[in-house]
Amino acid sequence: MNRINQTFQNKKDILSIYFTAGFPKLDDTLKIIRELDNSNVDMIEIGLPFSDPLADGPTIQKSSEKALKNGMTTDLLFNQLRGLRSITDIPIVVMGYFNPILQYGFDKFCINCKKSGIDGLIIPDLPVDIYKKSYKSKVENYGLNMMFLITPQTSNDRIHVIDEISKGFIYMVSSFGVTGARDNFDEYQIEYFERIKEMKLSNPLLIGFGISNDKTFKSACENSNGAIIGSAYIQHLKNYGVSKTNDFIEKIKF
Amino acid sequence: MNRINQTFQNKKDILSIYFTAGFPKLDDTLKIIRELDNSNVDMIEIGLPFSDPLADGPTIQKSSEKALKNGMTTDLLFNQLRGLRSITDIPIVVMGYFNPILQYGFDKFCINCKKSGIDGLIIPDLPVDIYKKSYKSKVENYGLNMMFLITPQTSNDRIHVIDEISKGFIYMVSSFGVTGARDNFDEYQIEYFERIKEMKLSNPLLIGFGISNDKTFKSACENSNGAIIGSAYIQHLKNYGVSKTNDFIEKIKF
Amino acid sequence: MENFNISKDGFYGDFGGAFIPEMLHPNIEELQKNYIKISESSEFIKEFNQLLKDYVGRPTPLYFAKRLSKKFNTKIYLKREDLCHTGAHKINNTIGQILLAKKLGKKRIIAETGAGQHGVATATVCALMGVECIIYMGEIDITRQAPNVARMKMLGAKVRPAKSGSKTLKDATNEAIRDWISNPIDTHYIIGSVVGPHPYPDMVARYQSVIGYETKKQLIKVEKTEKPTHVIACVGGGSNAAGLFYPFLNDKDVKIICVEAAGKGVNTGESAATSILGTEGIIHGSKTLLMQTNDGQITEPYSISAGLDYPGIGPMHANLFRTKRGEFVSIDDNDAMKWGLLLSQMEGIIPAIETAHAFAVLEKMKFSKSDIVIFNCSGRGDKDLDTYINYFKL
Amino acid sequence: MENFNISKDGFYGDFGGAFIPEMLHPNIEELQKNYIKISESSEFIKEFNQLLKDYVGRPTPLYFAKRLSKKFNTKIYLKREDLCHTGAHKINNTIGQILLAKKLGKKRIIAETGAGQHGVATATVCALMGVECIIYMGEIDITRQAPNVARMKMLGAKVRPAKSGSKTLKDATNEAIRDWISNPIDTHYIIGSVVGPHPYPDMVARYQSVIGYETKKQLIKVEKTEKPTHVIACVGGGSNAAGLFYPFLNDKDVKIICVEAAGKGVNTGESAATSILGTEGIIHGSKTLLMQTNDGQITEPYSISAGLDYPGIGPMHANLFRTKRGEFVSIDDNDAMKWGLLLSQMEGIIPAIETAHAFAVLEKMKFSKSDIVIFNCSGRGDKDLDTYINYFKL
Ligand SMILES: Cc1ncc(COP(=O)(O)O)c(C=O)c1O
Ligand SMILES: Cc1ncc(COP(=O)(O)O)c(C=O)c1O
Repeated sequence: MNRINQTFQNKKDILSIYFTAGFPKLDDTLKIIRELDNSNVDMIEIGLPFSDPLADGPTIQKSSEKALKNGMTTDLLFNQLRGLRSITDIPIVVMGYFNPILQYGFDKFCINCKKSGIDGLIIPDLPVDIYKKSYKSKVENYGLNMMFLITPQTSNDRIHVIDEISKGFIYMVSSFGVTGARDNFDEYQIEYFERIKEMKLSNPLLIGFGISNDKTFKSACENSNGAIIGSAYIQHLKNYGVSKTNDFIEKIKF
Repeated sequence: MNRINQTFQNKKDILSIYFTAGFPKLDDTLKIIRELDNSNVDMIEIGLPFSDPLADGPTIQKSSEKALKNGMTTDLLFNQLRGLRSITDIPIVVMGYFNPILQYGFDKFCINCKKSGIDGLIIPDLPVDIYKKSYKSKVENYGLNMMFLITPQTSNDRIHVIDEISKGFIYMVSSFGVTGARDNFDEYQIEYFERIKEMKLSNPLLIGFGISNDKTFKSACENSNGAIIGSAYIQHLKNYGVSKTNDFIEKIKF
Repeated sequence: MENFNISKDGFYGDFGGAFIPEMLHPNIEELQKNYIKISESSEFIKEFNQLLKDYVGRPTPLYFAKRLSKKFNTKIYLKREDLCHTGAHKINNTIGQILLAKKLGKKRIIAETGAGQHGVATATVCALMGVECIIYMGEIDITRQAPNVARMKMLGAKVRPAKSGSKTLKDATNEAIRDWISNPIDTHYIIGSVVGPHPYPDMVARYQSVIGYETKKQLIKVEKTEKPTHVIACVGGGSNAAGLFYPFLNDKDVKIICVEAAGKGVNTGESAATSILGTEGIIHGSKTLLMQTNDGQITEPYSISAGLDYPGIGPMHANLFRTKRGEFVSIDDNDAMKWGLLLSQMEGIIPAIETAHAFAVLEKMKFSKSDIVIFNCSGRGDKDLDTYINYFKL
Repeated sequence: MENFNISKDGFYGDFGGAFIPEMLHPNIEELQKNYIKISESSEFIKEFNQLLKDYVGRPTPLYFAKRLSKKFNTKIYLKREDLCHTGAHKINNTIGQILLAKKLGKKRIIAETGAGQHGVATATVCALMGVECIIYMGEIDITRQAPNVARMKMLGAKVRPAKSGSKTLKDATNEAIRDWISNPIDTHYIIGSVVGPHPYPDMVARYQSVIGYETKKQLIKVEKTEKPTHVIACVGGGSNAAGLFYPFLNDKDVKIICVEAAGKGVNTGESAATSILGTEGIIHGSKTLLMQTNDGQITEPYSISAGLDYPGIGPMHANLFRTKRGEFVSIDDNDAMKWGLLLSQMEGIIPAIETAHAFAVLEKMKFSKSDIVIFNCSGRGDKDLDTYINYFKL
């Protein structure tokens, strides 16, 4: 069974942490993963940096720019990930925009993910229908999970479609807006969480975008299976460096 | 009899000198006239300075600007001219653009000219037909002569009209172009002088525009009753001052 | 019926005529004798109309300004001369004159320019026809209107600085006249407004009259009448105004409103409100109203807009003023600038600052709901961006 | 017959589609579902055509360039989009999209801009309709295109700098998309070219197609045929080209020529010749040809003209290239500048530098005497004066 599915079977209040590969330093990838594993996070998302990350807010954008400047490439990432499974057992997801993956070769990308021990993919600009038509069978053949996003604006009908096609979890975008840390949930967000809960989807849910502290994490966990933190962690990395990862995670977990 | 007509009856190779009232210094008017008289010029043209002297070249333009800056006005000029006839007997012509004269009052202007001992007027932008209709009788009533211009472009028919209406002399513009000193006459100018000579006009002719030295003056005299020098004298005034007038005139006269 | 058009001898009432030095006589006479004959020839009309259509982009729209009309509770139309090629009405006239010049066999074109709009329009038609072009421009204007200088040079024209006097439009005009005096045979002088000796005021007004005639035709479609209640235009020399007013001059049902630039205020000594501050006199060969000293020296006007910064107005307008056929309003720099911004933000049209003056009338006069008010939107504001930027600290 | 128009699912051959994050799905779906219905409703058509006529100044002339035709011994016509209100074809699209946005009940408009022309066109229609307007513009472009920034501000728009990446058009587009993601309900995003996720490429092409349809109508009057032999346009994103080509896409008698910016030369590393240098990929939600590294990172193109300085081309053009329906020519900075000057001096039209690229084809291809060659004169050069001045030391 895929590590992602396993994790959701066994745990609740999942904390998934996102970081951009190649940031702050080019070869921090495994170091960060080790730190996160040591801090007992439940899942990790590795961001493949892209020149034009249009779904991301300024913090992740800048980390991507830096990572590319540092020299990060898809090939290099897979090289770095060679030792991955000797250092951690938690599920690892790669999040990347579609264009770099296409240029790398979709099949080759999947194969290398599989070889590296990656469990799933998030490709925010790969639409559901095109995925279904052209890529789903490949992804599933390689035993990878593909996760899709839903937002407060996504219709119930569409959520059902996404639920059907997703494997692993559904990435529940918490709000209108791109990635970025926020302090609190608004009323419309809570209502949205409620609505989704009532839909009783087949996939578990992780709330992402705007989770930054224990308060928002707790609130997310009350409304789903856990949460994804990106910008807040990137900011922490930038301010305090890789080695202080545990300080950050400790403050989040309750 | 008007001094102008007398002069043409009695003399040939008339040298008429133009200067701008109020230049180089505000109160140079009578000084210049005295110098010119002492140098045995035959006639004097006093230029009333105007802000927009569109028939004049740069030398006279600049002298006008300076004169106005010095404070020259029509009233002041007439004030300065009070002693005119106690210092000279040669004919004096006022050359002024139409607008300042209009603003002063055409009649008042003529009266003051007459009072000052002025013999004639040149108003380069007063057209022949309007003069004939509205101003001729006035000018003649005050016993003033009015002189008009002809150019290489003026048709023979029109020259006859101008000859008929002019009193004193006809101001024969030597060339295409505004006032300004030139060194030599072109062939087309000589042809033009010939053509006019053959027309046997009732008025004598003075050639103006571009007379600057003994050579051009001599050539002008061969083709007419004399010449008018403006820019070259203004330039001399600017370079050497009023007191060196005689040096300039000596070099011209042959 | 009183006639506000030109008389046979070139006068509008007391104003007009050709007060020119004899050196210009052959040129002016040639024009006087030929301009109507040529301009009314079917060949000329055909070429003129074709160029206005295919090159200038005519007819320019008569645009109903919805938001402005609502705000002032009246019907406001804009005659969109800002959409003409080169950005102002000026080109209607230069197209007419270049065709005339060609028929007269001229090989060389000269023109004066202040803000540079007329210079650009002249350089443009000269490029179109492959004719040599020399533009006189005050040395000071050359500095303050650098983009238009660059446009003229791009178009292949030579720009010659006028260094005398105040080094602005008036002096550029003097220089152009001097050039013409020196080149009387092969050169045509394209004057840029309804000023100068007869026949220029009438000739320019005729070439610009396409503005008014189009307006009539367009109005009947939307309002079922050819007659607006008001026609409003800014007046520098007066050409855009003359063009719009032309077909309505003798129809007293149509109110004529001329908007002059008050500069820093009519009585500040820095103004261009010629009708109020001016007196009868002669400027550039024409008897008209002009700003001058008691002594008849022409004074330098001031306005934030270089195109209204002329010490005279055309003789047609002097006559409209004296006979009270036209109402004259003056608008100061601040109100003009405010209206430049207002028109931009309410209708998406950034007007030339000249043009903005006209619109400021909306706050100075009352219009009723059923009035049909036509503004001549004489030019676009691109040339004035620097002035707008500095003024509003954009 | 091969079809070069869009397919039902939003593709031109291999290219197009909507590769968008889920957050944009509702917005894009709303557009996909409604854009044809609304754009083809008689109410929309009426309003659209009326604004194009009364506000934009359409039809723009089809101008026979006499001197140019003579020099190249063929028949050259210019479709005069430079005469449109705001100075380029861009406004045809913004008029269409603002009407669409109103019908969809949107209260807020965002747009990206590079050279500023699309920003100005968007700010203009927002002022016209009284709608809030935010324009994203690369920080570097804000500095180099200061006059257009001032125009947008005059028009009441807020200009927000894109500070990420290369700080130019591509990044401004990213920022606009981010804004849209954050404001999915009340905001419409007016994309400025035939790029972006479906339905933008087709929607923008339809609104621009007025260029081509007018050309047909005008051509029949002067040449007694609706069919030119060649249609030629510069391609940045491709909207002016798409607009001209639209009615001729499936008529192979009409040769389609797309002119790209070679910058300092196709192989210098400073170029924007996307068809030659680009490979298939996804940019701003659309599968198309784009300039990228082997690793799929989008690279920054270079051209002296800010409007051709985009690393992709629209999917329609990618398909024209791949199928060889269109011929692609690339013109470097120097040739473009030379032709900017040449068109100015031969026809009195100072073109945008983007537009100048198209004309340079006249020296790269042979045309015969009976050819009817239509150039899209997509914009005027006022915005480029500084570049011209510096380049030619005017
Ligand atoms: C746009 C615009 N409007 C008006 C004027 C004033 O000239 P006129 O009064 O001749 O229309 C100018 C002169 O440059 C101008 O550019
Ligand atoms: C005048 C002009 N032409 C062409 C373009 C290129 O855009 P497109 O290829 O979408 O027509 C631009 C873009 O700003 C432009 O301003």
